[in-house]
Amino acid sequence: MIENLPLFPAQASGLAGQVDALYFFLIAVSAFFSLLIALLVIVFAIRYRRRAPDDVGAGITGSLQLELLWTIVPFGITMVMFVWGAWVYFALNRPPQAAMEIYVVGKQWMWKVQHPDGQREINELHVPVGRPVKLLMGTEDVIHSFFIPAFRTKFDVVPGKLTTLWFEATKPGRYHLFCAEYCGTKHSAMTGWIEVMEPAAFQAWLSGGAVEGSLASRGERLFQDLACHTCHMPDSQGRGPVLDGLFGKRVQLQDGRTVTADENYLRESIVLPQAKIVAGYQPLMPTFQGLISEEGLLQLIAYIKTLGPKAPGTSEAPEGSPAGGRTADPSTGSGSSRAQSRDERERAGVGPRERK
Amino acid sequence: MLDTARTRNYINAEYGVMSWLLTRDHKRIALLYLGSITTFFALGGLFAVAIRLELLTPAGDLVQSETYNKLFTMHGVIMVFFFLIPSIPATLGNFLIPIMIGAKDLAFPKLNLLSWYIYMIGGTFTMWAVISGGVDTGWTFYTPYSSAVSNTHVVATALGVFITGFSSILTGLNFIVTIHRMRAPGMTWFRMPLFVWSHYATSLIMVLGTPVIAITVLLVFAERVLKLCIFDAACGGDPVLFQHLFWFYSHPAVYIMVLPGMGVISELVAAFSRKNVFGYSFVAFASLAIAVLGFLVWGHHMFVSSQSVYAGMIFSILSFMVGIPSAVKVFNWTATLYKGSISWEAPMLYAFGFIGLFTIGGLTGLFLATLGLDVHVHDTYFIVAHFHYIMVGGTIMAYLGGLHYWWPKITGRLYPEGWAKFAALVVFVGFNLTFFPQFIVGYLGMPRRYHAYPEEFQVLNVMSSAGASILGVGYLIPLVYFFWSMRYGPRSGANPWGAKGLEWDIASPPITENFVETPVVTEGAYAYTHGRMNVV
Amino acid sequence: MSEHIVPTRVYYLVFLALMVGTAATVWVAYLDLGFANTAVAMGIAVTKATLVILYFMHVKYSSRLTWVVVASGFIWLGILFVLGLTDYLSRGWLPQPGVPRI
Amino acid sequence: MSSAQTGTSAAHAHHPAQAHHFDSLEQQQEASTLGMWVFLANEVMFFGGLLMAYLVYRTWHPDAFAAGSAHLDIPLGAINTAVLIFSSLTMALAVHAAQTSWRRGQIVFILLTIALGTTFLVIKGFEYADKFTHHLVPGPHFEWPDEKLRAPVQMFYSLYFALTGLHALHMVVGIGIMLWLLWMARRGRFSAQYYSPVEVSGLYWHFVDIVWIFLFPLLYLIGAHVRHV
Repeated sequence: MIENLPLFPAQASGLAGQVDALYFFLIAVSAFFSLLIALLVIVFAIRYRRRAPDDVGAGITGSLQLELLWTIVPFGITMVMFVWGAWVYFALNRPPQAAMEIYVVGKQWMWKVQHPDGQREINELHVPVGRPVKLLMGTEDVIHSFFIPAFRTKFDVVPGKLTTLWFEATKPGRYHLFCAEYCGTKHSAMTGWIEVMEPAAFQAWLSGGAVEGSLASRGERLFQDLACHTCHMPDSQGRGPVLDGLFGKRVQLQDGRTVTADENYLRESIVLPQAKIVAGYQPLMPTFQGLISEEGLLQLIAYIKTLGPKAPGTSEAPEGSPAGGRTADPSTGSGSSRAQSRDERERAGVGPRERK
Repeated sequence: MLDTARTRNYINAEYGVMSWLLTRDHKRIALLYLGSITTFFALGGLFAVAIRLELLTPAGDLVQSETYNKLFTMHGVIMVFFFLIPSIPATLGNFLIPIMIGAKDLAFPKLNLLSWYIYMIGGTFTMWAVISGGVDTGWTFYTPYSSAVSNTHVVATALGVFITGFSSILTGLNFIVTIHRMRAPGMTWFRMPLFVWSHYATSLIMVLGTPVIAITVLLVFAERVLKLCIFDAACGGDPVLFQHLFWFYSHPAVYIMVLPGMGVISELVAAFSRKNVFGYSFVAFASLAIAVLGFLVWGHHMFVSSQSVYAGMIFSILSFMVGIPSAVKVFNWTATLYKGSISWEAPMLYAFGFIGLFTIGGLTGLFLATLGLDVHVHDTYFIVAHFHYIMVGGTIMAYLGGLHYWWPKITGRLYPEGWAKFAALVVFVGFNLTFFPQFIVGYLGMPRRYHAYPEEFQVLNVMSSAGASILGVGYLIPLVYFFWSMRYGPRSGANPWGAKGLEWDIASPPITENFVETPVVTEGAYAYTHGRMNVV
Repeated sequence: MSEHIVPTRVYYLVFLALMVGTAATVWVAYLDLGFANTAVAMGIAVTKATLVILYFMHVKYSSRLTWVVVASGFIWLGILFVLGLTDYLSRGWLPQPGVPRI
Repeated sequence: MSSAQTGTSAAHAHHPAQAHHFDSLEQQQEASTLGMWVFLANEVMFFGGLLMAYLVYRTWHPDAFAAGSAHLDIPLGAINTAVLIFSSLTMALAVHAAQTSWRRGQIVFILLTIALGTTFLVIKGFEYADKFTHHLVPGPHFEWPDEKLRAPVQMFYSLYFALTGLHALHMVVGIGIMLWLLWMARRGRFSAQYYSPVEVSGLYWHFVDIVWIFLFPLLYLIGAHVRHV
């Protein structure tokens, strides 16, 4: 029976220990106060039990000192919880720069995973141990939530935007993946496994299996298929803004605002191009809402992220490596860097049909 | 039927079904509510039984996923909107507030009756949704699932919730005006029982919060039926906006459910310790503080929803703030026991249970306000356990305690004390066995609303289901002896507990006008001893 | 009822002010003041609403309790707007180490 | 709480409108006024939820909302604003007539209020009809020449119809209340001693006016300068 009665989840990520420390602190505080209250109630209830039917209690009305005490002490303790909790929360929300990127799409009722090198998985995610992994996540339909108890982290995937979640697995093994936000009939079947592997085994896994081409190369194919390249030219001759070197930069908008060209900006600019018009350009771009699947969007974004700033004098053949100066770009992780090197090898591969 | 003593009272004042259906007497309306909410509680309880049965085994083998999803949705909708929110205010509050402040009735008796009819119409819509196939969105109605995807009876349920909201608004309005305008001569604010204070705070939330959920479910309805674009990301909308609007009401709604319970506990602790509530004014203002601060914390339901992390920080710190007045209340109740004259009658046992369980429920709320920790426990069984500790361990304990305490006043009869003590014990044991394992299984990572779950969670789930069956028995016992006591219970007399309060100065059951003469109040509530002294 | 009876002259004056306000808000709407357009439009609307509340609805002559109820309605509206907008206005502020901010 | 039971139930004659559970007519009238104010605070939040949505989306899609707004008829909106303000004046005068026991004044001003309220709804009806003919009603038949802006403009019109529709619904209810007041006034129910139904209904009517005072600039005017420069 006892082996079937786990009391504590596996601890398999860098931040899990921090979350657990916070948890134990709160348990200690809670246990102390619950027992204190329970003890006082029991002691008073017995010690001062009614001995004669017409007894009355003592004429005590209150005490300002005590009220202050039990206002200030809980306040102090909760502020400790707040600061500590916020600290951990920020850590959970800020992926390290070197994180490898994996793209996840939730849909009723499965998790579809795309690795930068092109491997795809459903309801499974293979990651190496000891390396930060950043998931860039979207959804095709309703809200889901990507939840890995062993890593003590989860994040919702929300229609209309991309969200991120990161972790660094510390122990090889197989861990539960759950959808934590109710998403319809088979919500409880939208589960899977996180397979944490030793780096060597992970490399072996990456190179095994049929691969259709890296994510970025599939994005590039989509970029051509959708004729994005007719307006977004690598030089400023096009009708649309230059995308090379765009990712991570500040963009001046027509209405005077400045935004950072992050993944959500790219996504929105494809789906709702009118929302943010780049200064100096006409609002000409049609919306691609409904024309590209969420996975396709992620591929396009992966592609655009690989477009480094154009090095002066480099010739830009249509099929040429768009990665000209990308090593100088600090904004992309090493994960997509390798994607780039595989890019040309996989170019011949047939891209998946992305139109609905 | 109920009491048919020779003396005239509100029960035997008139006879016949119509005398009840058209009554404007707040006490009779309270009984109408008592009957209806008990029915809804039983129904919601049946859904809970089905849920716990399904979760006995890891595989989803008792019912289909569709059915299971409908079960927990209907359990949530009925328990929240049709039982917990009206429970104490519409029954005990309705019955007692005018009496406690020395008034003949609520300020707007017809509106009070209308509130009950609105509640019943809302209930009918929801029941129609249940009977015609159910709804599977979860009681939270998150878009876009509710507005675009689910093909169940979302519209009828949303309309039911919308309509019932107005019942709640009008009840709150009635209470606020009554408390402001109908107090007897000498009944100053700081002579009012804390039960009235907590209902005043509750009414504020009802009036200022409920309209927001009303418009929100109306927008879901409009999106589904009229094809408006409000939360749909395809129109450039934000599904997270729905969550903001939903929780703007639904978090304060938690305080609608628990504040009246706190008021009951203040009365019980004072009456069965025969003592002033310690720090009366702190407890009174804590109610108001909870009502106001409760509106500032809704974003703690959205820490992983893609809400801004800075908004998350603000909501987190404010959530800790709202914990403090709750802590103040618990400490004050405990201090009230000190040097009291404590008797261990059934209502007091429920009060003890409330204090313990509410403490655990409140403290585990801190886990959820803590940003870094909530990321892990959000949407797991940890949260399920937490809010059941507040709502079942808190509100229902207080409701049962209050019902026992005022039962002699309502019916003029005593319930069987031995059975009542036994039932209180059964409820306490059953409750803890049901919900404590859920904290553990939640931290292990079992998500809520799961029809099937991994095998390693089974033992804890079996414990939970076993507890639920004990809890169910614990609720059935009072149902039986309350009915029994209406006919066979010994007559109680005006004040069986030797308690203070205007309600104990009048006959049991009271006459229709409550008071023969308008009382003039000369003392504060809980004046068991006349001398004043402070604890050192 | 022992309530203050407002002379009708006050009602006509307030009516006049409201009409002027309406004309002004339409007129201003056609001028290009940049961001100030919204501010002016809302300013005029708030002024008009205040006039209606104070005079037509007699709040100027009412008890403190009425003032509190009126104020609480708007304070709660403020809570909804302000706390709601803390989310919308601060999204994307968190510097992501992978994305340089300039 | 021990309390002396002293007799306060006075022997003096009650006003026929006084309900049994109030000690005096004054207490009753104060209660109804407070009740209406509390109800209006609740109404503020009812519109508040929608206004919150409007606020968020207007900042998200300023251009689309301006474009959608450009198809609203500013002159009609302005006329309607004036009509409603005028009706608020007649309502205030009706309350005044009740306070001064001027029965004829009550009837005239309530009738005027009803007429102005109906005028508002008729003009609004013409505006709605125009939106129907131009396929600006959200849903499958929604059309917008600029395909790129279609989605957010549809959202603008969703909020437009939700806000103005809810407002119009309040107007309809208000006119219903006015008809009831008219009936009561004709029977001479209101006087300087008892006029709280008129006053309380007036509060409601003015509130509906205030909602429109905000809706008019929000929906019609903001962004109007862009298309005229």
